[in-house]
Amino acid sequence: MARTAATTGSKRSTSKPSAKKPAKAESNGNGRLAAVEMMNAEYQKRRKSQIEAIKKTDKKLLRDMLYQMVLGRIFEEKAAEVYRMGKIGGFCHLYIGQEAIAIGSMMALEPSDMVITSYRDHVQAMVKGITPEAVMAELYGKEGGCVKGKGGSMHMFSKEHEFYGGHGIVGGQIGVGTGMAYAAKYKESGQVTLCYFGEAAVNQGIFHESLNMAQLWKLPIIYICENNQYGMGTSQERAMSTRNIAKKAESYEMANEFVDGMDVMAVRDAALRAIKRAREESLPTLLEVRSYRYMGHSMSDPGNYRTREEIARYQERDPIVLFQDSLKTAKVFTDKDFEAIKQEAIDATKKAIEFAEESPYPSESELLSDVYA
Amino acid sequence: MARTAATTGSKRSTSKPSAKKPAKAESNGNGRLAAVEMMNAEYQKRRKSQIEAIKKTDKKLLRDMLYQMVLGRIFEEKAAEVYRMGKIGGFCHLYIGQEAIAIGSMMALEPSDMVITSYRDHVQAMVKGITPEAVMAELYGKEGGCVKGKGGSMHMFSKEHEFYGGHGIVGGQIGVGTGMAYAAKYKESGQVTLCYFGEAAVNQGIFHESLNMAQLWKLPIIYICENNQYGMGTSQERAMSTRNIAKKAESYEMANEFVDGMDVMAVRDAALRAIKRAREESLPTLLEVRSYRYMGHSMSDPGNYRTREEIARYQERDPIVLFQDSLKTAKVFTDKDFEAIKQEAIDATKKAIEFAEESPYPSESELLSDVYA
Amino acid sequence: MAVLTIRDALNQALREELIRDENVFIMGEEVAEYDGAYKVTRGLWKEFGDKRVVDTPITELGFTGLGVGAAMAGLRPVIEFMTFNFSILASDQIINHAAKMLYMSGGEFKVPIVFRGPNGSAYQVSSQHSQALEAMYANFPGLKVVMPSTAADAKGLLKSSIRDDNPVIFMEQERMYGMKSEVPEDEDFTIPLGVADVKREGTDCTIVARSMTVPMALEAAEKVQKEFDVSVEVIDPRTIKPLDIDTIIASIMKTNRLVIAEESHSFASVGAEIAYQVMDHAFDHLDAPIKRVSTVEAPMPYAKNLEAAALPSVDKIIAAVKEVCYL
Amino acid sequence: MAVLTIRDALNQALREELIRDENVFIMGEEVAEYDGAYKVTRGLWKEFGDKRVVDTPITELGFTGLGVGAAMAGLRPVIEFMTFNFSILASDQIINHAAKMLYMSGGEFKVPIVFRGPNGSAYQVSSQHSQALEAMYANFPGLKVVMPSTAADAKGLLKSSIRDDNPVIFMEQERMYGMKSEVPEDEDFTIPLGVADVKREGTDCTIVARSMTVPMALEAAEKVQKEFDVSVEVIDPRTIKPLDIDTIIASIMKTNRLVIAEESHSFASVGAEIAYQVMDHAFDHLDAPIKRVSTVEAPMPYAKNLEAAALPSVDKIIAAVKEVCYL
Ligand SMILES: Cc1ncc(C[n+]2csc(CCOP(=O)(O)OP(=O)(O)O)c2C)c(N)n1
Ligand SMILES: Cc1ncc(C[n+]2csc(CCOP(=O)(O)OP(=O)(O)O)c2C)c(N)n1
Ligand SMILES: [Mg+2]
Ligand SMILES: [Mg+2]
Repeated sequence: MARTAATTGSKRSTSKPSAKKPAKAESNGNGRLAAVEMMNAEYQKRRKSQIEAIKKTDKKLLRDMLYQMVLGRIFEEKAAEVYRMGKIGGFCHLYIGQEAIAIGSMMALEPSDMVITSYRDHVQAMVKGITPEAVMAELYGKEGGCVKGKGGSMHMFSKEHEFYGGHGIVGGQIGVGTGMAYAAKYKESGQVTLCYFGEAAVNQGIFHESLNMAQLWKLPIIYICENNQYGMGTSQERAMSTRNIAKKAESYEMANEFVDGMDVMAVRDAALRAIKRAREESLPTLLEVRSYRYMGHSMSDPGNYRTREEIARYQERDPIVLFQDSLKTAKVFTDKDFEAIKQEAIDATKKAIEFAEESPYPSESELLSDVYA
Repeated sequence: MARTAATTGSKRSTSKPSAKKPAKAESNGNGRLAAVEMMNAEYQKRRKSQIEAIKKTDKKLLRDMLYQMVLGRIFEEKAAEVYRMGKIGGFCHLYIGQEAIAIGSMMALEPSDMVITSYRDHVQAMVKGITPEAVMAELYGKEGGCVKGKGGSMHMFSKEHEFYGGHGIVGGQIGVGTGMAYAAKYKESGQVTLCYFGEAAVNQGIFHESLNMAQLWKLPIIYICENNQYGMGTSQERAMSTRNIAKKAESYEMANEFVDGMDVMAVRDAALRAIKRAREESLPTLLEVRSYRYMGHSMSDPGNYRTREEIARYQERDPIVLFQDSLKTAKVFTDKDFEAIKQEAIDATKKAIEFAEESPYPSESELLSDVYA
Repeated sequence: MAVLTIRDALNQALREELIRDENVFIMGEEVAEYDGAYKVTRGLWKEFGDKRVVDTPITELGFTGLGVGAAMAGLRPVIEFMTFNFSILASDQIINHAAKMLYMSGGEFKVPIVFRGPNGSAYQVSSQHSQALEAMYANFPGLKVVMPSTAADAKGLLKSSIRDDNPVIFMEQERMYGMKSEVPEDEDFTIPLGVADVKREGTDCTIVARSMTVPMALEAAEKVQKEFDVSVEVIDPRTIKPLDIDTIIASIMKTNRLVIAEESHSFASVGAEIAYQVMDHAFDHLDAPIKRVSTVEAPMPYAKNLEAAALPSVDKIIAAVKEVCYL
Repeated sequence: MAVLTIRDALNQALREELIRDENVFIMGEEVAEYDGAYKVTRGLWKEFGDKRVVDTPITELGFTGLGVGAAMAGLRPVIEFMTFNFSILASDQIINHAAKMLYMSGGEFKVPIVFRGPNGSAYQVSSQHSQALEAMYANFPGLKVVMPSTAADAKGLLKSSIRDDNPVIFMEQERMYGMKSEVPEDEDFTIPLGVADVKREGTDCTIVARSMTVPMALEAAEKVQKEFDVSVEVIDPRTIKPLDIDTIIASIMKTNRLVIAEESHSFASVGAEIAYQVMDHAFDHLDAPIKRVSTVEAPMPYAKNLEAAALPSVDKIIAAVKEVCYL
């Protein structure tokens, strides 16, 4: 399991990122470690700009953001633990390492805004307002789950919180999300839609079809490509003829931005710009947010397709470590605050587990309900 | 029916294209006539370069090219005529106005190269070597048709001539064509694949999926987008968020070129470059060839979505007129030659009709054959 | 009552529902400015404008997904497939998304959407354009499947489908768009989904037909009445899913013989399902094996004579009736 | 004979065919470097390299289309769908292209291609990942559909499928990959498509089962033998299309009773088709209505207890046998 800031305290926060020279231009084939080097080199720059951004941001919000990131981390680590104990079945895709994306972008939304994502949906669900209890109970397949145990890990939903799922077909939610934005524009509701998907989903036809319609019809949507650099065991280079995903938006004359997904404030910044464009001009944006997933693709993935070294190098640049680092340097929070936040997250996760354990299995009458409205 | 060079003799060849100033930049909405103006302005330039190209080209080939263009025109006009008499059923999509694309590109191929296209396939089928008789009999749904009357207008095929159809699902052949190129590379056969589709097919997901794979795996294929500016009654601007189709190749880092589809020599030139790239470097190319269809989308389309004026303006810049004009100016052929070529095409078409009329309907035993190999 | 073509009845239904509920909109290829490839949406774009009647790019998967999302977010899209053949490209959004959304969201998100368009063969449009796909969609729980055969049914069922809170596959037939029959003029005339209609009463044999085979079955019934004095009951389930098996069973109880006529291929067809259910519920009432008349097990050929031979026909239905009646 | 898991038997078949014919190649998501999501292709990339075992982008429609074109141009692609649920995205290329190519080209272009992967439920993978789709594909002429239930069948049928000149839908079952049984060691061991196998002989009742329900049916047969002294014959058609109805009819002639067990949904299922054909051919030999055991008519729920309740089971099959035997 990824042992990072949230679980090991902030001692990592003082470790210096190694300052090797960036390797030569990323080659299209074996560019994996070269890419790491690049991020490595960018790390220092990122810290500086993150500190600047922090200084301009409300302290309460910063605390909430950090809390959600830490909760996301600890919740997922716990999920992994109980999965291994057999409490959770099926597929279980964890978000560890990518927290800056969901938190950076979703916490720039209004509550009435809409969100849709893939099967890697636990953290998005919680940030949108579904309780950790309801998410954990769903993982357990219990009645108290946010969808009564019918969906499981991949299918969290909540109408109340404008959370549209939780989808298992790679790329499918890109079409559905486009329709959510279509409805918002139709109803003139002022809602913005965030639509998340992995970089491997970009190769699906529905990405192309949706972006064309979104630009043609000027829909208020932000397509957020969570580029964690792998689709299961396949690195981006082995599946895509270009590394530059943001630029694909130009095929549609769509606004786009490449964002560092290890820097929660950078994500927030880009999201704010895109949300403004959507809300005020009813225009779509494609954000490519480069990040990294620490765990296997799902709980059943042994992860032989990448080296421990590669993972470790990214973990040194962990988004929570970086954020805590910056918050400390900016003198917004102290180690004590971090401990308190962490404890809160641990408590919330514990409560979630207790709730899930105690929640009953769904009644068999549920089997045939909700087939038709 | 479009009355153009082939049917009216070469008298139009002396008419001067009107030399209005190009209208202001094509707008994304009502840019129809603006686009006509652009082409108008380009016409003079095109003539000059076409004459240059003609001078460098073998006379026999030039004659073949002109013959195929004229045959394509006359054959299709005849098809329209007999369709109206009820001799042909189903859908019937004619190629009138677009001849320069098929002839310019396909006549740059080796016979062993492969071709695949959409339902608008009569002319491609003939250029690849299927006889006018076999195509016409297929339109009649007769035993003597190239696929025994089983396919009809949309589904011409010939293994002998490496003609892979004739496909009715918009965009479907882009995937299939990619596989043909894959096989050529796999077998190291040296074959190049030309894959044709309309501009409206570009919006299908399979375009995106195929181009990514073709570039990723370096396949020897040329994707030829026949941009006749309409998909049925929908102009490109109403269906696509950008006018620039060639540029979409950049999403895949693929070579691409925009070509004037009224200029058969320009098409040939671009095709030769792309074929070389495919044959020598095993690399794909996207060609956007801008053209215009004179007739309705199919024989049942009343065509109310565009003005007579718009059509007439394109007809003034007819690819056959232009080519004959240039051939004459370059002193390669005379009006007499044009008459002879036209007569040949008329005779070939007549023969085709006679053959089709006389060919019997397929035997009922064909109903259940060819379901399984 | 007005006498309308099926095309105009559908058009009226769409128009009335567009007026009744501002969340209803129509989307598809050529539905707006072109008035619909088969003119079912004629005049609607002119009357309701760009917002309510929307031309799409050729992007079946994409605009179907868009419809699903719009429905989740409160609209009531009516998505036209130019023909259902092209819906296959969109089937992931229909089967994996629309059909499962309510269930996998534990009842949180309804998907009130109609997918409509012509299904089955037209006139010599060959194999990729001639498929009757009801079996494919009816196999998936979460979807409703409707197939009208008269103008009144077309209108009443389409209005019900648009008002229904579930994804509905609404299948028309191009060969039938011009057929005329009486339609009630009441603006709130609807026909509930899931109720079969006895199109002709009879006592000796039941034909269950749908869509294009209904007029064929009626003609066959007249002919066997005249020629063999056999009284045929013709039942049109109208809704394939949910299927009103009770009406069919009630008929079998009376006639003890069943012919099923369908335009689709036969293997694992809706006809097979009806046969199974009849046997399950009325095994002891069947005096002969059930006979099915379907399109032959081959892709649709282009040639006129082969196409005719491939499709169900009045003659084939008569032959099947004779067979089950041991004539 | 070697005792192999179904997974290893499939792997052997692939390996042998890769060796036998250089035009065979395997393509799909994670089939190469990752050794296959379910390890069916384990070791093949290492042994045969990038050319013969190819990882694809997540682009189901695209790589299926690519496979169709490659097959037309002389290769013999084996396309793996990580699961058949994802094949729905590719169904246009399967149904509108692969299945119709030979016919609409008047016999000019064969499409020798195999589409394989797990079909049906796994363990709590919820509604979008648990579908048994054989009815959908079997409805279309031009496709063959194969569903093995033992290691030997898996191997022999996969080899035949790869050698077949038609598009073959080859459906495995994730829950069965680890099941072991004997497999002949002969490298040219194949099992012809279209031949059913009597997995257990019996005299009182026939169960037709396929894929995952075959072991269930065998267990049910043992139990009813012991408990009720009822002798059950279990038939596995192995190939759904073409369907070896003769072997099934022959069994009915003997037992006069039929239960069909299938993992798919029931409506317009392959089970419905088998029931129809049996009734058509052996109406007078049936002593009781045919009973079908299928997955319930709901999307697959995630919760363990609900999933178990949704699926066919040994108990449900026993109940059906008792019903047709009037026990
Ligand atoms: C259509 C489809 N194909 C394949 C799969 C199996 N699958 C699930 S996730 C995944 C990888 C997706 O990668 P990416 O889009 O980068 O998202 P990530 O998992 O990295 O967040 C694959 C192949 C699927 N669920 N749906
Ligand atoms: C998947 C699919 N959707 C819709 C259609 C109906 N249709 C046939 S051709 C066509 C327009 C295609 O336009 P374009 O790609 O520009 O080619 P063109 O006809 O102009 O040559 C449409 C909508 C179809 N055949 N297939
Ligand atoms: Mg990824
Ligand atoms: Mg076009």
